[in-house]
Amino acid sequence: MIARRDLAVRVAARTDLSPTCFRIALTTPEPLAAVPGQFGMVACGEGFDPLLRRAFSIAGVARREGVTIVELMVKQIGRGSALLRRAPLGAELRLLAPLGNGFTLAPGEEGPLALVAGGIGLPPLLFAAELLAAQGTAFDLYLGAATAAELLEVEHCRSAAAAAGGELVCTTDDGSAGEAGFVTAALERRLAGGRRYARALACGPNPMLRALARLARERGLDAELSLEEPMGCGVGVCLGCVVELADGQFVPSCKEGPVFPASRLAARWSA
Amino acid sequence: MIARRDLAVRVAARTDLSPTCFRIALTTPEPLAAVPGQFGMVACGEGFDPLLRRAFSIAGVARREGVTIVELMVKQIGRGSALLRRAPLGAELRLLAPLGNGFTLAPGEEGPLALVAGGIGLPPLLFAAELLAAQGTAFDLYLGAATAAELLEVEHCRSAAAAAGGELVCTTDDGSAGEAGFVTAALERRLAGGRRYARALACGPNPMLRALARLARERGLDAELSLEEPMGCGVGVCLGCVVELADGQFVPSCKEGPVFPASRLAARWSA
Amino acid sequence: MSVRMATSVGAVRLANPVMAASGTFGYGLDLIDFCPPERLGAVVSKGLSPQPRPGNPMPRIVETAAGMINAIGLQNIGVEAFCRDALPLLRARGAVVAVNVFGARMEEYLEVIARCEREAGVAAYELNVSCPNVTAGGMEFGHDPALLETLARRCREATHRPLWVKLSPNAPDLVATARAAAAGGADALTLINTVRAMAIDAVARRPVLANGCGGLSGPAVKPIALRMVWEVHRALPEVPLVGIGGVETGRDAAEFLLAGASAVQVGTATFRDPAAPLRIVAELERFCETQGIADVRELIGGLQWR
Amino acid sequence: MSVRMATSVGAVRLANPVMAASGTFGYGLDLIDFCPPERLGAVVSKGLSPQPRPGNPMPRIVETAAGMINAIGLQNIGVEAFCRDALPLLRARGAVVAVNVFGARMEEYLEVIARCEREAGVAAYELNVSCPNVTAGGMEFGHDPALLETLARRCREATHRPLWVKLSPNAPDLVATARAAAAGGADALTLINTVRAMAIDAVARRPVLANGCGGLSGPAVKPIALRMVWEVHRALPEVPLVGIGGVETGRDAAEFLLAGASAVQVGTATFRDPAAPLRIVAELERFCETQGIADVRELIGGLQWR
Ligand SMILES: Cc1cc2nc3c(=O)[nH]c(=O)nc-3n(C[C@H](O)[C@H](O)[C@H](O)COP(=O)(O)OP(=O)(O)OC[C@H]3O[C@@H](n4cnc5c(N)ncnc54)[C@H](O)[C@@H]3O)c2cc1C
Ligand SMILES: Cc1cc2nc3c(=O)[nH]c(=O)nc-3n(C[C@H](O)[C@H](O)[C@H](O)COP(=O)(O)OP(=O)(O)OC[C@H]3O[C@@H](n4cnc5c(N)ncnc54)[C@H](O)[C@@H]3O)c2cc1C
Ligand SMILES: Cc1cc2nc3c(=O)[nH]c(=O)nc-3n(C[C@H](O)[C@H](O)[C@H](O)COP(=O)(O)O)c2cc1C
Ligand SMILES: Cc1cc2nc3c(=O)[nH]c(=O)nc-3n(C[C@H](O)[C@H](O)[C@H](O)COP(=O)(O)O)c2cc1C
Ligand code: FES
Ligand code: FES
Repeated sequence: MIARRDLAVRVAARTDLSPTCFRIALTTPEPLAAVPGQFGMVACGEGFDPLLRRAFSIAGVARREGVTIVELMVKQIGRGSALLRRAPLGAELRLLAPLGNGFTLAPGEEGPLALVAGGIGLPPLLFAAELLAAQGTAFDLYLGAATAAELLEVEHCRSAAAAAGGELVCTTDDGSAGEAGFVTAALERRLAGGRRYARALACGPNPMLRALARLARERGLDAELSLEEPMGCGVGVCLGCVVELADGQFVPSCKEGPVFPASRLAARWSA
Repeated sequence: MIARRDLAVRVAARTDLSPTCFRIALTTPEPLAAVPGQFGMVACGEGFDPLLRRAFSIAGVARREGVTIVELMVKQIGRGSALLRRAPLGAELRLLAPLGNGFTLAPGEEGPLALVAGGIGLPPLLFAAELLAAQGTAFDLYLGAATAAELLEVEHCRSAAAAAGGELVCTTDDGSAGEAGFVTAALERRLAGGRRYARALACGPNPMLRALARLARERGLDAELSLEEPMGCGVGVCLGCVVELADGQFVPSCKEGPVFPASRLAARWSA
Repeated sequence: MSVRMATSVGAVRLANPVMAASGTFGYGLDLIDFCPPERLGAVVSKGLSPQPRPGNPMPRIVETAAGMINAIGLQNIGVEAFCRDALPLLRARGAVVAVNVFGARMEEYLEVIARCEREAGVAAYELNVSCPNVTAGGMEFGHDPALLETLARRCREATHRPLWVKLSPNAPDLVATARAAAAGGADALTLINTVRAMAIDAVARRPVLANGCGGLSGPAVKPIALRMVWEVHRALPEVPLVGIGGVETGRDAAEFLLAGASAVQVGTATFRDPAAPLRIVAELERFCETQGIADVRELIGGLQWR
Repeated sequence: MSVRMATSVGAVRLANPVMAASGTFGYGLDLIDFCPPERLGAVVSKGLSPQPRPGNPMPRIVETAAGMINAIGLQNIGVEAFCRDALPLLRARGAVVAVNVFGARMEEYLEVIARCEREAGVAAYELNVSCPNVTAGGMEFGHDPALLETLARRCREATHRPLWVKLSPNAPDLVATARAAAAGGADALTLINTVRAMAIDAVARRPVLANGCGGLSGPAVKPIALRMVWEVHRALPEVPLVGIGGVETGRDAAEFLLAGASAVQVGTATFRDPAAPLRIVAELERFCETQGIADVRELIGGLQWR
């Protein structure tokens, strides 16, 4: 296990990705290693407003010239994410990372895998796509959003998929770009058309994950879902983020997850 | 009365004045007029931390090319002042101003006046000094601090006093600059030496104001004191900032003050 | 879409559900430039006693995390000065005025009411029964249901005007207190007053407030206030409630309405933003608009739960 | 200057006055990398029941202004698993462990204690008597002094170990409850548990928490907690108290000590900063140093007032 740390990080760069989402790079001299699916708890500001840290998936981590660069992709929802959007470059934040378990990415695996991202569910899958491309595992990347303007990092996604010899499939709910409809429907069409995957990795809003879990059950497809439950601590001590498993247990998703095999989840996830 | 407004202002400049104090310029397109002694309530940050605004004396106000520039001098004490010290240039704050009554500065008055400032009590007196110099009223400026490094804006004070044909008297508690001892003692020495003033205007920590009130009573000197009571609203509705008057009344210092004739205050102020 | 913002608290008709609370809006005229009182649902006066009161020694207020503690000690100009100096102006502007009534003894409540009965332009009395200065063996009125019922009944007999009782969150049994106030004849209940609290200066080793303890208000108490409004609404669904405690935004106001309040009051928020009550009216209207709510009263008690 | 940081809560000796609170530090081992339990005054286990409990449905937590509301519903692994998996490791590290005991019925408290009596390394029991799931006609143990006295007495008879009772801030009469716990044989009182509170999602028109209500914790409640500690300390100066509620800094800890607590617990702060309890030890030590306090116990009950 990679030791988690509470790191003092600095805001080093920020780029808008869509009307609501942006990418933010945090730097620290400390070393940090993470696998796709792992996340960090970010103290978005000082003081008590907001009180709690916010969970963000790690979208990438690199070390260059003695500096670790952690990339996040953030959707502006409320106060915490707004503070991140406004923090001046150079501002110091705290990042507790890496947390959670991450997707299964077996080195040398052939694939192909289906990477399925809904909206701001992209960061762990983009991180995964880059690693898979590097380790030579084939995959297709399914990228869904409500509307064209909210399709994130399309070029970045396309080149990662291309590097792995796979396809980037974009969908929008309103049909303004790519295939019209839900991203899971696009996957379903390809499965129905005969495309086979060794495994699906997915992150996105709960309804999307449910649809995927259902699809996986129906098609006998192995799927790993990265869940987003409200988190208090991120380290397993508040029990605010529990997920019900098929065996009836409630486990903290920050510790036993956020990635769960769809088959391990309680039946209602794929009902 | 100058109409108070709740202005959206921007941080336009900031300069350190001492290890603990800084000057901050806030700008707004809205017109604003204020007299020395009046103050503003500043929302030092967004959100609920801190919850309440902070009171700061107006150290100067000017209008240039359609922009109003409000100058404050701030001592870093706690969270609110720390936020002001860190706010990026261009950050938007809110300033409710002008509030309170201000010193009596009769145009055409001959003087001389004694302006007595203790520590971060300087801003309203520096503002007054500039107006007095401009209107041709003579004054001496007494500037006290704990130690040399905390004597604020010495050159600025010196030139304002000089322009009015007066003296700048600096004192430090530790004797590291100017006359050693309290600023009120320096005034007392000059009064004992025969110097006469039409009035004293003072702002500073409560013990200094008490000493001055006592001195004023003993010497039959008119004195106006700008008091600093903890303020909740700054506009007279919380009754958190009351001051006891000689007639036993408790009046909100944000509204009836912050400047009070020493003779109007309850006896314990000059006891 | 235009939203119907009018509501009523029992027989008191309000142009909108947002009032300025007692003790945070002076005598209704202090913030005319930011919040014309006639544009609010109502304004509630600072607590009035028969005679002027000087209040507590300083310091009286201290900020805490997302809140503040006050121990003003009910400093007020007295009912006479209010009726003479403030009420006529409020009346002339057409403001809906509730008089917050405070007495150290039961008779004092009656005195304040009797004085106001001689004036037009009082829409309701709001009894402040959670004062620290007390009668009846050290028990605050607001903490003893039997005593409170008697107080409400005696006030009820003294006026035909609507009578609100403002409940203390520190009462041993909130619902019993609410029930007693209603049984005594209260037309509506306001809740909550401040929560007893303390701040300590660790360096001075003393309480920050000269009074030792005080009352906590502001956003910090909103979750407690919401719970209490909901609890009383569930127990006494027929009694109109006025919700208060940490209302800072239109959305906060909507939450209180959903929990069962017919209107809200805005207190501490006014210290942060002198236009807060008026801003909250606008925000609430906007919230209704975006939610497709044509009449703000649809929100009242609309919480879908149990 | 070196500060003596050791204190004691009755017979329980602590290396320093800062404990990790129940429900916010897992079973004492989850945050070993940030807060080695043996370096704290003590660690308090998550509330343990005789059998594992699944807890409440989701969502269970919601953030509020400077606070949070939780309705975890006492999910826990059960006393057996705790004694088997966690306690031996804590014991091996030399941590001082208080077991937070929870039961839906009186017998369940006794069961948890009986199971722990077979183990070494339990320094104290802390009875959690403000659970939402109830016995005795809907009244929480913590709200009924007579019931609480009985519970304390029966637990007292079941063990020679120090017995702490954790008081609920929602009790009708805090001091009566404290007195009852002491009369029943409690060696010390911990206060406060969370304050009943509610958050509403105005768009969904539903409570945010699946459970409807929950318990408020964090800095928002600190002024209430301080007041309660002081109130109980004044009424029962001889009873050792453990202060809790919104402790975020060493200075907060000092405030609770001044109000009469012999030690403090750190809860919600641990969610913001997993090293909070240990950081607070250091900050408290530093505070004593700068104040020229040679022994942290000088602070206990040192408030200069009345
Ligand atoms: C393991 C994990 C990984 C995550 N990774 C990312 C990521 O990479 N990028 C990212 O942008 N977000 C991510 N999130 C979600 C992120 O933590 C929340 O969006 C964030 O906490 C919002 O904080 P805020 O202060 O901006 O909004 P808040 O003020 O907390 O919320 C504002 C409003 O939005 C609602 N809300 C809160 N969270 C969500 C949500 N997730 N979806 C919809 N509504 C919500 C709240 O109920 C509230 O009404 C992740 C969450 C988890 C648990
Ligand atoms: C009318 C008026 C005019 C003022 N003008 C100025 C000015 O021009 N420049 C300026 O720097 N300040 C001025 N002040 C004081 C200023 O309002 C406070 O210092 C400020 O509120 C501190 O806020 P904070 O958030 O930084 O500190 P807080 O977090 O509020 O306070 C930190 C600590 O300092 C203590 N404290 C708070 N205020 C003071 C104080 N005044 N003196 C000593 N200790 C205090 C608090 O009790 C607390 O323990 C004025 C005050 C008033 C009432
Ligand atoms: C400074 C101050 C003075 C108050 N004075 C009164 C009062 O005179 N009468 C009264 O019933 N309530 C009084 N209150 C209580 C408020 O009306 C309100 O119940 C409480 O502050 C909670 O609401 P808030 O969080 O919006 O402030 C006062 C509150 C504050 C902060
Ligand atoms: C998520 C959570 C779980 C809790 N679980 C327990 C518990 O099992 N037993 C208990 O006695 N108190 C429990 N508490 C209450 C805390 O121990 C503490 O009394 C309360 O949170 C106030 O302290 P704080 O403000 O430092 O968090 C819990 C609190 C939280 C926030
Ligand atoms: S977020 Fe606290 S246990 Fe998972
Ligand atoms: S600060 Fe509120 S009355 Fe003066």
